[in-house]
Amino acid sequence: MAKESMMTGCRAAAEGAKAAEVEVICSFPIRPYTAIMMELAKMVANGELNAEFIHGEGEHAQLSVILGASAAGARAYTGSSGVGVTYAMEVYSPMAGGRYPAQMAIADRTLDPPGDFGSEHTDAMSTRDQGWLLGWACSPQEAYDNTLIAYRVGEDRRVMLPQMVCQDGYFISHIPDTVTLGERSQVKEFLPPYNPINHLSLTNPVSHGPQIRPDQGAPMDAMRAQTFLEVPKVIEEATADFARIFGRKYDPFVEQYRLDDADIAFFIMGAHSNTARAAVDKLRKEGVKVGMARLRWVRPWPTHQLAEALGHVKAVGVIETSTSYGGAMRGGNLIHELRASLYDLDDRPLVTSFMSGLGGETIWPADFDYMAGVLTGMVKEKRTDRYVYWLGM
Amino acid sequence: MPAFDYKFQQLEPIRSFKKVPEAEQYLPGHRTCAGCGPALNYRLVAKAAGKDTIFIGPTGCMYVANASYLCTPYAVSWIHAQITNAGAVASGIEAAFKIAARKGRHTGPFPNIIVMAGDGGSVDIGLQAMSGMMYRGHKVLFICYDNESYANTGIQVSPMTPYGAATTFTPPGKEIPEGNTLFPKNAPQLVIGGHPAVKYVATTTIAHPLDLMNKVRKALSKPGPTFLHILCPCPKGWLFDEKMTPDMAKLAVETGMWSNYEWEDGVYKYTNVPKKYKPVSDYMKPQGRFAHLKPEHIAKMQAFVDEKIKQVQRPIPVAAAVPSKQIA
Amino acid sequence: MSKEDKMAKRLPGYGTIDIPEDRVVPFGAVTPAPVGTQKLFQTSNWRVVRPVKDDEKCTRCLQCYLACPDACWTYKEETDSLEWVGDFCKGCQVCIQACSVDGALVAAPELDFEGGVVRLEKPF
Amino acid sequence: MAKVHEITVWARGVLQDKEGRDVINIFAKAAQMEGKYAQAFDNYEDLPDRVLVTVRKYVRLSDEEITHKYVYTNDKPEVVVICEATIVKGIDVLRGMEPGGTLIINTNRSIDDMLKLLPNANLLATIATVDADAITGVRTVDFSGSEGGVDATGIGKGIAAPIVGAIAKVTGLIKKESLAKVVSDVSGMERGFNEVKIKHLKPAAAELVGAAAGSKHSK
Repeated sequence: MAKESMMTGCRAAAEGAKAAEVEVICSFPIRPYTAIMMELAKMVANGELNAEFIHGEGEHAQLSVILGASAAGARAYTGSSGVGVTYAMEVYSPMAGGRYPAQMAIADRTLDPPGDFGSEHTDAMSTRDQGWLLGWACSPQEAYDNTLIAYRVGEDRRVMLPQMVCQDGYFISHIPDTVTLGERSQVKEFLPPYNPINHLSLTNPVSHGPQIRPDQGAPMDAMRAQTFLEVPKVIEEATADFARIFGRKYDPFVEQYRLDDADIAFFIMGAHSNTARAAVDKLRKEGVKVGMARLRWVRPWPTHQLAEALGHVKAVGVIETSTSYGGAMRGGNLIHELRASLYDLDDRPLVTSFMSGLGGETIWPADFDYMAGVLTGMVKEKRTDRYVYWLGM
Repeated sequence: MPAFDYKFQQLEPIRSFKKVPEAEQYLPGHRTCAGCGPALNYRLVAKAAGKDTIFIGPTGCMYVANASYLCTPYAVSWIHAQITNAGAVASGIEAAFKIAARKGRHTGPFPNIIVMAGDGGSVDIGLQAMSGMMYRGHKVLFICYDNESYANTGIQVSPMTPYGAATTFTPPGKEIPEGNTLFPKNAPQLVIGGHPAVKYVATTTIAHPLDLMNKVRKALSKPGPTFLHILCPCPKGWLFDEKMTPDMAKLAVETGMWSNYEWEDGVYKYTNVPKKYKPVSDYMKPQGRFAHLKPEHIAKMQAFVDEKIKQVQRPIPVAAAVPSKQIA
Repeated sequence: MSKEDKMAKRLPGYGTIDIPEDRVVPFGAVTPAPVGTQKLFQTSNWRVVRPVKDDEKCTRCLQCYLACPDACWTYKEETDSLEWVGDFCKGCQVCIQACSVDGALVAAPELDFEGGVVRLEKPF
Repeated sequence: MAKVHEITVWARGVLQDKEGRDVINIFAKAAQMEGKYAQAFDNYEDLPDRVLVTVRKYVRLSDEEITHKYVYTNDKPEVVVICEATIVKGIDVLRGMEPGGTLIINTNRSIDDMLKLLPNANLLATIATVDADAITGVRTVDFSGSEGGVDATGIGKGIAAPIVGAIAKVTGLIKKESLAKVVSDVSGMERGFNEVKIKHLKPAAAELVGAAAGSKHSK
């Protein structure tokens, strides 16, 4: 019987990779994700995991190594944080376009300047249009679970896409919480071996990645877009299977917390949702009808699921932990897509955003009280006064 | 870790032109220049390596002019890499085959994994990835096919472009009469000097086909990373008559602009050393890229070559820091 | 019906992407390696001249064979036969330059021959 | 809307790249001097050019502003110019031409020899040859004008000069005097104008062209 233990998100992600029996791992140090690789290095050194552990000479190399490994038919794993994520930028698109379903773990971190170890979603969010699957965990347990779920979805023959499995740096990556690891038999049942399509081989020679003619661009891009129409179905199946096999049940796309009869709602992603849940409970006791929607997948973006989950509330506050300078709402980027998702509802909620947790700062319970106040005011006034409120100043 | 037999290939030397393998692995039907030096190089390398080979092709002429419109001329498996990361992609492929062999999924011979990178993709923008691959000791043959410029983008200067050459980024003008004012990097020495896991480095040209093919075979028979620097004249970039491609390579050797050698476990062996070197102007004259040079520039080039060929007489031995046998 | 589909009933769907069969490109841009020659890329129309071999004079020294960037000379050891691959020869004349026997391999204007060039609709 | 004349120039990569580009640049510059709307550009897909590959260069010419100036190919060339005659053998250079077009070839071979190479010669109203290589023999290889750059060596020194002279004579789309203000080698241009050989043909009716394509036209 699987038993609980205390571990950080980094250790949990490494346990997930080990459970998935990853075969080629490529490391490069950057805080706070580093410990994922430290843990995997120990497992390989001790013979607990039969894998090639490659010390990349940078994040660009990390991504390139797992691209090659995946193209040659191995299950490949890497990770990064902060400016490491952006240093590898060139390689995201070739990996997605080449349909190499390798995985990258991210413990997020602010970008420079001026340099800060703190958690911010900006690093991974800056890659969101490169064609990867992009999911976010809010606990070490979920980091472990998402590692397995993402491989299962990404390697599905209908999908074949690389996956980014994100957790908040420090909050999740470095604070231990209870985690139940899967049994080998459970993992075996849930995650079949990687079955590549036309991988590099000696017996069936193939060419990977020749150039196209301009007129082949539209169908190629359309086929990739079409894949993303298939992904939600695969995510639903995988999440349901995961619940059946491991006994942990997730809403595939959006965690809905006390939303049913809510007037106002927080829309959030990642670690701070744990504080948000507690804040919702406290505010409920005080008579505020508030709920929370937590995003689990950024790509594919769950447009309809969000409309379904939030369509009935009167005002939504988007908690933004990343920046979109000069963007439509002048704050973060989640609000853009949330507003777009709600646009076609006949009676849509008011939406504003709260820049919070920037630089890795904690979002305090009092911050949620303040946000609830703003949202309640909006409901009363029946209007949105501001697109964005800056907290933490 | 207990030793595992990955079934690395051992390739026999080719003794004569008639014994060259018939099978082509780099097929006719590609968009390279008529008289393309790098294409001839690709063909000879692929022929020597044989069918159990995987090529990694970073961006450059040997990608863009070959793998166009979803067709390629490679009869063996091939993958595009970015111009930046061929060494890293190759590392991943090698690692994947190693784990597949250990797990019993791959049972045949270990593939010849060959990176075919231009001068930019190897010792300029590709240097970091190449160096990382060599440091880590992956069993990969990294080839720098040197046409002395970024040719695919319309002939721009690279760190291998010779002093005095006109390129579209180094046009000769009133202020800068010689065009390129810089002297090139020494590609093989970059590898030899800093990568203890590399046990075999060699230079050759497309005008020496048997030498080239045998160096490929020797490199592929080593258990670790190896490097070949191959001179591939470019009729477009160097501005010479396209039928002269091999002649340019021959002239490079005859004038001392280029030396053919191999370095194996710390020992140098030079071949094709002329009894008497021709003046470097013999090499420069047929090439339009040097047409603007004045006698003082040619003298500067001659002085550079004179220094260079001193090394042929007295190569600096670089001790192998890691015993060959440990690399597996 | 998945949850996704059910919700799409109330809201606009994503639309289906109709990609006609003849416009579909290979998955992940991975193509099978060519066999023999890359037939989709016939380069005979690059040449202005073609090499013409005099079999009486040819000594089979194979200099031409190992000098062609486009593998347009094939050699078979059993039959000692050396053949020109006209559909791909770009007319660079490297082989003629490499030939060690005077007059064994010469250049002749392509326009002096009827046919021999694969006529393409469009360049590539 | 005023008619837009499309001229497509075919040349050999690298060896004739500048000369081919000179043809279009001379033509467009001279036309602009005449107060016309003209544009000249390389086919981007043919670049980077390779030694001996076929490359296309385009001119568009009109009395009014050209509305499709950012379309990157000439799909219906009215005039096709061939800088190296063997190109005719290897490619359908008249593709897209409507009946009644013009073909001008740089060659010392006869017009009838050229017609034999053209399965769809029935599109043509005019075919002409000019031996530009015999007139000047100069072919400059220079990349300064490639990739949208400005030519640093001067235009119209080589075979482009007699070729544009021939185009002026055959098509009447440009005045010789305007060309003379643009080309370096004025006498070469004039010799091209004077020495071009022209043959007028009876083009097939539009509806017959499809069926007739492939049959040889001789007249």
